[in-house]
Amino acid sequence: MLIKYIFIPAAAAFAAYVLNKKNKKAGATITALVSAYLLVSLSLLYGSWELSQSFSLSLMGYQLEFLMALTPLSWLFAVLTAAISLLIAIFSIESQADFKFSSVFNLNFLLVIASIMGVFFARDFLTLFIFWELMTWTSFYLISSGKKKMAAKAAYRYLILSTAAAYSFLMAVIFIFQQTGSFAFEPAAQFLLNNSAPQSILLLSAISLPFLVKAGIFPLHVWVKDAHGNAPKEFSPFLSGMLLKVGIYGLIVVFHQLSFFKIIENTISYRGLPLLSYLFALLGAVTIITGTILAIRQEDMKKLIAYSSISQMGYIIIGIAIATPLGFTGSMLHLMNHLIFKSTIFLALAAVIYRTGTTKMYEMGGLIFRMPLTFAAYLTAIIALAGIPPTNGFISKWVIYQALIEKGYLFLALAAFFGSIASFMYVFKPLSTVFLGQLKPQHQEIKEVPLMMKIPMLILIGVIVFFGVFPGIQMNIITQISGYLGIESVNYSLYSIQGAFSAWNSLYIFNIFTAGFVIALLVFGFAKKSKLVGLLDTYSSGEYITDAESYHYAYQYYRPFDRLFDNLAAKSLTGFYETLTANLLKSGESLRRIFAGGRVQNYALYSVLLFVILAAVGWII
Amino acid sequence: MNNNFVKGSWQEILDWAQNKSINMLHYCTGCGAIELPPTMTSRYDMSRFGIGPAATPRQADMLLVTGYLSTKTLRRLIYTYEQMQAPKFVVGFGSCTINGGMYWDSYNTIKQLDKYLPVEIYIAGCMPRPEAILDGLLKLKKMINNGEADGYKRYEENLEFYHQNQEAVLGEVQRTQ
Amino acid sequence: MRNEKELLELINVHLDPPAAEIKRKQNVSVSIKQENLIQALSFLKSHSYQHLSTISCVDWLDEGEFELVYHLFSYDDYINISLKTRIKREPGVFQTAKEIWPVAEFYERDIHEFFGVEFKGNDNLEEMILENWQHLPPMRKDFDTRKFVNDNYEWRDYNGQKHTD
Amino acid sequence: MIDIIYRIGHFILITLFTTALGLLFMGIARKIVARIQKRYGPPFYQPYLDVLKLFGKDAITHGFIFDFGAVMALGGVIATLFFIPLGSWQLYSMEGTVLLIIYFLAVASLGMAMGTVGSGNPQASVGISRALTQMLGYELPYLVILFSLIYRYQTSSVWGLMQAQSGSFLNWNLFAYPLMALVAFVVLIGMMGKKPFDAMIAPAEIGSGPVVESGGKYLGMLLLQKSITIIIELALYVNLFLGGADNIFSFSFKMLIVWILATMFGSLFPRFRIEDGVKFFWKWPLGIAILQALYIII
Repeated sequence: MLIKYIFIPAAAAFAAYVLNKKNKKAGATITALVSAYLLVSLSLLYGSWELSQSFSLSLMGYQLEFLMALTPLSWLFAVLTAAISLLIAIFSIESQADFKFSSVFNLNFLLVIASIMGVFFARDFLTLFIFWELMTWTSFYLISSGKKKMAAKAAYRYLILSTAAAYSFLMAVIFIFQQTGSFAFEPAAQFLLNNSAPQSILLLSAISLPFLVKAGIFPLHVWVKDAHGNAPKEFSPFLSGMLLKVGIYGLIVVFHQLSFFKIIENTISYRGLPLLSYLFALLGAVTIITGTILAIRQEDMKKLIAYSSISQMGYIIIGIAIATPLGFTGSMLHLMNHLIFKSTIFLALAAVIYRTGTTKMYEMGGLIFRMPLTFAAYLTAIIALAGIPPTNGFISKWVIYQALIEKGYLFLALAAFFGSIASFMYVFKPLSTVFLGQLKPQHQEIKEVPLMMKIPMLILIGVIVFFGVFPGIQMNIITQISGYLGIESVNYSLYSIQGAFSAWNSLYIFNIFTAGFVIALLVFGFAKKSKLVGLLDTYSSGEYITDAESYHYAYQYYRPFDRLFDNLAAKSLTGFYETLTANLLKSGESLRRIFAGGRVQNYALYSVLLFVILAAVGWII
Repeated sequence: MNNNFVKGSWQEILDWAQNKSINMLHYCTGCGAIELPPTMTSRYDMSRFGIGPAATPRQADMLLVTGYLSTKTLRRLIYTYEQMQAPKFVVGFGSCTINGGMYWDSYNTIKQLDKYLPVEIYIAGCMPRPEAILDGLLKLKKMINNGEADGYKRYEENLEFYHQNQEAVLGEVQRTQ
Repeated sequence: MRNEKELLELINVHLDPPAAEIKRKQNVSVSIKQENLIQALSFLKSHSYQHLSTISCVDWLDEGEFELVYHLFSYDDYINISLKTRIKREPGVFQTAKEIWPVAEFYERDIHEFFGVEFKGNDNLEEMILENWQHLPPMRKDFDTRKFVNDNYEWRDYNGQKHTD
Repeated sequence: MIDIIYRIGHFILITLFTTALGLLFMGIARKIVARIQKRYGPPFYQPYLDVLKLFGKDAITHGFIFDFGAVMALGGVIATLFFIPLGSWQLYSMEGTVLLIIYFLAVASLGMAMGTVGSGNPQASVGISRALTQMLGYELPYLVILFSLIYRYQTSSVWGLMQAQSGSFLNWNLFAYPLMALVAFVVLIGMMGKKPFDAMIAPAEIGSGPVVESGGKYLGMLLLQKSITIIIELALYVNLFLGGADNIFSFSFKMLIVWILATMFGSLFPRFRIEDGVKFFWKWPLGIAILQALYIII
């Protein structure tokens, strides 16, 4: 009975749309209820991996079969989706009170959830494609309903990349269908294994293109920044936390279930890793470095965190590509942890945006004295993101490092180190400029967000620390997944994970951490009490400060560092795509004049013609 | 052993530490600043007495006013002094801080520093030589050790007197203390 | 590239100054009527005297006049010109030169602060160096510094002997 | 129960000893710098007096984040301390992998950064921005060195790396991989913020950067934090390159020698601009470290 997980959110979507017209809070409440139901009911399914479902349909002489099944991998992703959408929905009950498009938002949000569930349960290409497209389109509408003008343009960039990738996917799938007569995964994997290796690799590359776009891997990362930066503030956590990971899910399917790794197993290799895998991991490394450098330059906090998402995806890609037990474990851990702490960051920022109405970092400052809980959420999340113990982010990064050092992949490790150390820089920027520093006069009256928005942040803070101490809980499901995919599993206990060279005990770490703090607190407490003074009473070379605004260091925070990369950033990839798009539009415009002349019927005719040609090409191949 | 005795001897220990470790904020508006480099560097080396420079008033124990003070700089000096943390000591340096020195009839330099801030010790001279500076600082150290350098307490007690004098020459003064 | 004599010639022909002389090498002093001054400044600026070094002021108390001196310099000729003009001490109002040199705004502010000269057209004449100054501008000749100091500051008492005695 | 008391006693003993040792090292460094500049210099026990004085002074705070930052800075380094083998003292050093220590040190830096920026002083922010940029400069070569050491000896615990060098002193990494030791030494100077890598504190320019608003006990705590940090960094260097030691005295002696050398080098150079410092680190130390790592993995 897997279809209900798709059907219920989809049905609820329309209910939410209708009811939300009456009451602004109804839509988000319904979303929360549906996600809660999904979460509970999916959690109860843990372990029943034989669950599957199929429908068949006869169309134009073809017997089409829609297959769905519950695997450990899809269970994990589905549960994560349900959990994160539950938190977001709770958060958005209050925060959407002033949002103009909240009905459409909830409609689309529930549809995205439904389609993502479909993607995860799909066991054949056709189901996968249908739900994938549904997901792309609904999330496109969600992104474009952001408040800013740029949102539409950003959404178009996202859409164009996704559509182009989807076509390549479709071509490859139709080709495989021609050969095997089935859309299901298993026959396709068999066929690809027995086929000539270059052709299989080409087909699989075409199939994985949409996943690469979705995951924001290096040359295709251009949509991520604008889409994240401009999406509605409540959707950004989902976009960064979950939608990017759907791409990773697809890649895991391609690599392991469509036997990409088996095909390239015996090709030329570097340090025991097939060269293609290594190149793919290098792509991940480049993604880390580009994302990091661009994140440091940003002045808009949502875009900054969006770039940070790009760079964190690089870690996951590296781990999956090297495909050692440790690497796979590390990247699955990082996937979960990134979901957790990145949603926390985006929720905290959403809370800030909810109160201040801006995303520019230099327009804020000193919010810690007004929104302490939001600050605490952000702080915990960035500690995790920077990989500092005792949080979950440290554990996953540590495992990935172990995997890289074990095999001696120097350059991948170098990129990983770079991304990790530089992440201090970019996560500290919003901390320093938004939460610390001088409080702006126009923000004097700001209050902490309402209770319904605090709850998700509090839960996420707890989860970050909890998984930082008990990584074994996450390891249970990861072991099941690696068993299912045929990867060796890693030794672990509730508190520790056995790395390549050594293990460590997170309970010890937590205790020692506490001990250190207690000693420091004692030193602090026994010393003289200090006097509280205002923020404006600071050292200013004897000059009186009256204007908090000009005494806040926020704009171009890392200028010396940025200067190092000014040349590189000038030749940005976005510029390249922009020129390409402009040229394409120009030629498209002239073509339109010649053929269509602006009449709708002509467009219809051409699309039919295109379809016929595509079908013919498919037939001939 | 009663409580006062413990408190008293603890204060003595602190005074002793304070006299051995003085961080100096040199407020170099006047020409006296030029005598400080030789005092600090290899010829005279004040650091052997535990006296060193501080970067900001928050870290400083001693405010060294090197030379004349116009009314405009006096305002900044008061602000700086109020930003310092007790125990804190003011040292007037050069004749200008004592009686105006060669600017005795200038319309905008103050004549007596101790009317505006509690001065522990003056170092006379125009300019005082490094030997004189060191001598003055050693006297200050002795005063601190004996618990006699209590300018910051006097400032607290006679706050009204100092504020009146300051406002007489400056008009309104923004305050943190 | 002109020398001093050629410059003097140029000035005599075009500006009609009451007095002009070569003070020494690379230094020319020109007196000019106050109504011609702005025009003279823009004339000289267009003839390579592009640098306004400063504006100074002299208080001629007995004659009841302020003398404003505009110090110009040319990077082509390497000559300083001191362009002098006299204005009445009362009411002490003159034209601003900030349309020609924006930096003049700053010098005029300084002169206003210390001599009390008003510059029409310059709306940024607030205090720069002094703070809360309520008295006569301190650089004027009729400002009695000694009296001001006696009134406003207290002398240190050396056993009954005042410092000033 | 006895075990827990023993543990806590050990915690406190190690903390006290390290703090005292770190302050002593700071005093010795001041003396050395003075002698290089032909001065007499303050007595070697000057830092103790400074700390005592600072804890006796009044202090101001700019709100709870200022307090929390100071506690986090000190607590972070104290916690890191327990993971490092100090001669024969091995509290949790079996658990501590090198990477863990590096990241633990970041807790302290984060705490200090947060607290001082929380004071609302832009000079603190400038200092922190510089410090973080510079950290990116020196951590990269350091992590590459750790990469090659871990790969070479197939263990990532400091204890294991130390044991791998036991036997003759020719087994020390200082002699086995002299280039690597040199790079680590340069990195050490950068880590400790000595010249030429001290643009983040620049007293005359940005009022000592991060500590601009810290007075009284806050400065005292940061001084303690600094002293412990020095010991941690030196201990890491001694353990990784000088073969560690089997008792605390010879261990301290080795640390002292490294510290004196670092101080001497540090007092010779003028200051790098931030981006030049980063460029330097990425050019020479990182280049040499990568070459060395390639030599080891191939």
